[in-house]
Amino acid sequence: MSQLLQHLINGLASGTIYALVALGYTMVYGVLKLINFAHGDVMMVGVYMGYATAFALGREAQRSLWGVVIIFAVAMGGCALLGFLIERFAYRPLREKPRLTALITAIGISFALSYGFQLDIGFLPGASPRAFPEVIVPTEWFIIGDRDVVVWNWQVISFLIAVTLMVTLQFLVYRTRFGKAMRAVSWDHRTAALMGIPTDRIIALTFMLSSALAAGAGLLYAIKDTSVSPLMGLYVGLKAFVAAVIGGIGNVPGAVVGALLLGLVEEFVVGYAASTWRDAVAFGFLILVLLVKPGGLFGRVAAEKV
Amino acid sequence: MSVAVTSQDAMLQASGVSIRFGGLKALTDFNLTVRQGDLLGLIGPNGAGKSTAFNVLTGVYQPTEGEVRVAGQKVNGWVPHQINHLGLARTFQNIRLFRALTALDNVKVACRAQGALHPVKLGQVAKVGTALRNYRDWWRALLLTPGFQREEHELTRQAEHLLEVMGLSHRRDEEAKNLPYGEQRRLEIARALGTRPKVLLLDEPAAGMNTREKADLMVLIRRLRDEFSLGVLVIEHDMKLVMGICETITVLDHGETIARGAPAEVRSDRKVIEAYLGDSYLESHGGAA
Amino acid sequence: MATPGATTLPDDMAGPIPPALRGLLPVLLALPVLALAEWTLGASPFATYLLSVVGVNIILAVSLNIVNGMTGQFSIGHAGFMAVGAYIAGVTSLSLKEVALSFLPVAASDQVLFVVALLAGGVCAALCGFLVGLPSLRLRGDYLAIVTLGFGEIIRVFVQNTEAFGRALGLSGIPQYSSVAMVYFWVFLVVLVARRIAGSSHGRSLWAIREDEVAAEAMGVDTTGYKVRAFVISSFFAGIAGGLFAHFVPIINPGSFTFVKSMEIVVMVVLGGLGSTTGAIVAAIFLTLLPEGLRSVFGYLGAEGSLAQKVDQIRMPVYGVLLVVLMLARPQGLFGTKELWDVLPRWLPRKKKGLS
Amino acid sequence: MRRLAPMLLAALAVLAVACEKKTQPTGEGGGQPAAQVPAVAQGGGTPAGDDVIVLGEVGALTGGQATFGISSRNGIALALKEANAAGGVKGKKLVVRVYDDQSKPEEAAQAVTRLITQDKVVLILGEVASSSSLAMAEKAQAAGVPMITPSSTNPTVTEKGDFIFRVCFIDPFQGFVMAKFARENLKLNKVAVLQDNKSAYSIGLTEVFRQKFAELGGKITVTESYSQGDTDYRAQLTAIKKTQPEGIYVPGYYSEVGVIARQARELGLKVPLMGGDGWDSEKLFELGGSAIDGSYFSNHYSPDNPDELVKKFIADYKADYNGAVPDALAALAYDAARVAIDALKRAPDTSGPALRDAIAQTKNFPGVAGVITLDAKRNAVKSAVVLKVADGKASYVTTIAP
Repeated sequence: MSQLLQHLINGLASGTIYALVALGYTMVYGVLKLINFAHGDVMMVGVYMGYATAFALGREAQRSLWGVVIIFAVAMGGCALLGFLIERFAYRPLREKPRLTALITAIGISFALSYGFQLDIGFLPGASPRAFPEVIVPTEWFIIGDRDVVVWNWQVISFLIAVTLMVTLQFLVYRTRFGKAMRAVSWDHRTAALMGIPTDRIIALTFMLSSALAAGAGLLYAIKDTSVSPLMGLYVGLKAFVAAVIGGIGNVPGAVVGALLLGLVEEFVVGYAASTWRDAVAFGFLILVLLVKPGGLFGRVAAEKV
Repeated sequence: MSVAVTSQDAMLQASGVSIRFGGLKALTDFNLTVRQGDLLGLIGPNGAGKSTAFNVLTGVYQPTEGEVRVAGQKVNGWVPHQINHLGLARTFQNIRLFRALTALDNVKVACRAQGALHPVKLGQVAKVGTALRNYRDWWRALLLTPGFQREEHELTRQAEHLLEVMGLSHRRDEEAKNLPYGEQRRLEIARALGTRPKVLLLDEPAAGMNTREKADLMVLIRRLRDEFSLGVLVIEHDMKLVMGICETITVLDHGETIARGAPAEVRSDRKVIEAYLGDSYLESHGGAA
Repeated sequence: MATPGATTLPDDMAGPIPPALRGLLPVLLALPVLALAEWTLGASPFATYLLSVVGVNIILAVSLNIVNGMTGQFSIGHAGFMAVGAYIAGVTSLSLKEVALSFLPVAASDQVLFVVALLAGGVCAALCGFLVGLPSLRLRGDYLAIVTLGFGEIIRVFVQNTEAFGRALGLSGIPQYSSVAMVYFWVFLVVLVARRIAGSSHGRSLWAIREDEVAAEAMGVDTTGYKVRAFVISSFFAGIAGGLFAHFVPIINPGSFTFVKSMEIVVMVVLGGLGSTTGAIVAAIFLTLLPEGLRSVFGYLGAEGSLAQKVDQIRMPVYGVLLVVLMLARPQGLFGTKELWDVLPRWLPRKKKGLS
Repeated sequence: MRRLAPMLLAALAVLAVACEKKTQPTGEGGGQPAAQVPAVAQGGGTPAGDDVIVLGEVGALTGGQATFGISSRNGIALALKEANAAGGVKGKKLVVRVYDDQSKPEEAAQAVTRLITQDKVVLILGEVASSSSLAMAEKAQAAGVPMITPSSTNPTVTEKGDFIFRVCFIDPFQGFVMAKFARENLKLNKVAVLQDNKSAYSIGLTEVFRQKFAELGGKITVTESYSQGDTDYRAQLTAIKKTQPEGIYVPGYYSEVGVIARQARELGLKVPLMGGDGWDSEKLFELGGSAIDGSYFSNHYSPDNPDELVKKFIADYKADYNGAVPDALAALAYDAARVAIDALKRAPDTSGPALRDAIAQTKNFPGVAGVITLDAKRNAVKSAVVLKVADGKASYVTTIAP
């Protein structure tokens, strides 16, 4: 029983982080119908930004509340800028071109970032994983039985931060002018432009938002698993992407549900079945979902107007 | 291209067809019969369900109730290409040509699907057999057998003939997307004819044409009906065109059939006038009725 | 840089070659050329290896182009089919290692067994292609893409957990039967198949699906059937490519068939121009030689010194940046949907304009 | 459209020519290429230039195993630098040509072929991953160029032929060492295993450990797996915790083990972890923090070793690489390069067979990672030491002989 509870906590913890990354995929897909393959790598860059900031702050400062806020702000801000640059120079010139073209530039950027960060030249960190500083001093908050189940403060804090970010996003997308514009662009960006919506700006903002979100997610991920490496973007990105598709890509609540489901499925496969088959089961689950619901759990297959 | 059916047989028959999207009833108790040599019109204000009717007849949508028969065969649950093989071809309201293909290839695609030596076995059984035979057909193409080359030659000839009929011979090697609007419309009809239909469904063929072109089109449609022994069903907004060529007109409004009959009867039908005048028709078309 | 000559399909029956011969003529012409190539290259292991890699990549790109370019579907799991082919062919060859056909000389017998192994790999990959193609009954666009990706990853995990496939270490000791001639024979075949499909009514149906699925269906094209068949043919050749790969790379390992490999193939297809067979070939050659070329360039810049040690690391990021630059410079790919001869300068004899 | 495509083609042609040029041995100015008949031990011919001897190295400088490849590269570079400072070999400077294999065996095979035929290297060093080494060994053996792998532990690597050597011990030995230590020194009865399913090294150690530990009367409670590159092992650890083991064998690499240790402690698993030489790195302490304290691993050498050689190596390495402490992979690569240099000195010439024979005669060679004697199977015979981790460093516990 306690084991089950522990698995549940673990699964939810990874699920919430997948969710934050998945949201980025889903938002960009929503407005551009582009699978932003570089998203995971943007996340990785964000984590390294946070890592560098934490070191610049020093051991004491990084553990204070303000330290954490500064780390998140720098990483999220930096990534927003990176997202903006990527969109401006790698995607925007190709907007009216076939969709696959932008996908290839996305892959190019993904390669450049993930391989670039493996270099040990100049400021680049090198291939080896680094320990991410404990910016939240670990404390056990709840203990059940003889340490059968342990919940740590940072788990709760991460969860709260993740939920806060998601709720904010939900509010942004469904309750603000920006969100309305974003959804209009998502529906049909040419028509939206005709209606006077500054499409370019909305798309750029969406990119910045999703990149910032990725940085936040990446930091929580690094805090959770205490390490950062140049390839983390690839691994986490792929899983998050799968989560977004399970939920129905382009659908905000779908991404969250898909991510939580994926986190739990992975956790329970490892915990109760064979850990060697985890990835196969994750993808098998995805295919199963798509076969039953071709548009993902919450997505709708838009009936094509004939 | 003679068709071995008497003009008495219904080539296309819809009986009691209804379709619902969620709670919305897009089409209610729709009945229609098209025979060889018929030239029928389907009209109605915007959103009346005309295109929906077309989509149900051609298998894009499945009817919620009622049945559709093509050449006597019940086709509920069939997919569009199977229905097409029974002899039902269509054009689209918003032209859907294969844009990057040449005019000739557009028509050849359609010719081929019918000219296949092993037409797809209709019905849901015997799938494996057809699958295997279809692969055999690929081998002929890969090995470039003489038979295959002959067949290819024959397809080209057919397609060229159709282009000629539609007056598009000079556009043979032009990419479809580069054709002027009116010619794209005609190419779509040529393509539909390539499938050797017994019934041709035209979805607003005159949309976007000027008066002169429309007049030509009227002549053309009649000629095609006679030359290819077709039954033709036309959806049209332009009352003049419909009244000019169609023998029987069906009027839809809100998915329901509100009138049916000869042009003159329909024109004076109260319900029809109400539907058109009471709707946005006048506003959007400046009283073209 | 011999781009294997694509066969042309004259539009009418008239021509110097009798119709009955046209089917096999290119094959008959190709064989002596390949034999000659093999004879010249036999002495250079590096050229042999590099050309084999290039050849395998051409097969992969051209075959993926049938699905992604011609049919307009979006498969990003091609490495999975390649893995199936590689492992099945590898295991077949390993188990037949001691077998020899008594009525043939040993070398010839080995080559026969090699072809058997290749076909086994190809057929298994084709079966997988059929299974993956089936969901296309229901899925479209990006959703189909993700299913193919998932399939590729599942194959990888499966191999990693199977003792017979050597698990993480990989399968080694596969007899190295492959040769440049064999690789390019298959390159030739896949190009021939791709071109002949493109020039046939099947090809037109695939193009039609790509252009407008709804209209194609309405014009009597069995879209589902064609999509599945495109998948089957494409994955068959991916399997063959994998089989060839397994017979000149000393060890095959799950790490060689990740989704990064799939992406590399997609990149070749898109860079070449979706739907252009010659484009896929040129892009495959270019992208395979690019890293090796960068190696040469960096080598000339200074093979000694401390930076030189790091020089090889820079290749991959540079590759990524180049991809972006190339796509920005030519978004429609090298040739768009056209073929090499459509974009060559005018003084070269031009093919009759038409769908290619 | 008509302009750019030909231009790209031209660029392509230039690139091709660039590759082509290299097919001619630089030393002979484009003359008749030396016959490179495979399988005949003609050797690599004269190396480029008169005053240098070119060695080849293939390593994972990018991709999943880049961190190991880069360590190895650094170790080799250091050895060469020292040798050159001491006057080189036979009056010639040593140069190493390093190629990246992106952590893929097919790239390793390609790179090694290039080294042999284009760069005419006399000897090859590499790789870490056994799959890549196997691919290279096949090519090196066929070309008759000796190859020394610093750290590929799979037994099959050196079985590829008489030109293939290694300076580390093999998987079965390390698995045996830890099983013996766990059972006899730590007196553990129930041990769980957490292996890296993506690494042949980890799988190899796991198999032997499980077998030996059971033979010695212990019980393996459960074997769980992760994949290199994972960062969340809580699911596996939770499942392991359920079986209440007295120790966990984690034969992986430090890049993952450090994090595994943290998460094990976080979940309340306080039992000692055990591992192999893949643990040996400064990074282990950085990644694992205090969580890794109280764990044991088998290794080639102990850093407390008062040996001057080891001290000097560590100091030099730190000086060259921004204060980084060398890991086992760097140490082994350093040793491999020094064994190679030693053989180059002893061999009458730099032909393949001469070098092969010289390497095969390596005996009691003082490496930083233990004294190296190559046996008839071209494997290093070395004792293993078991180290205990405490307070951010590993200290000597015991030595276990083969």
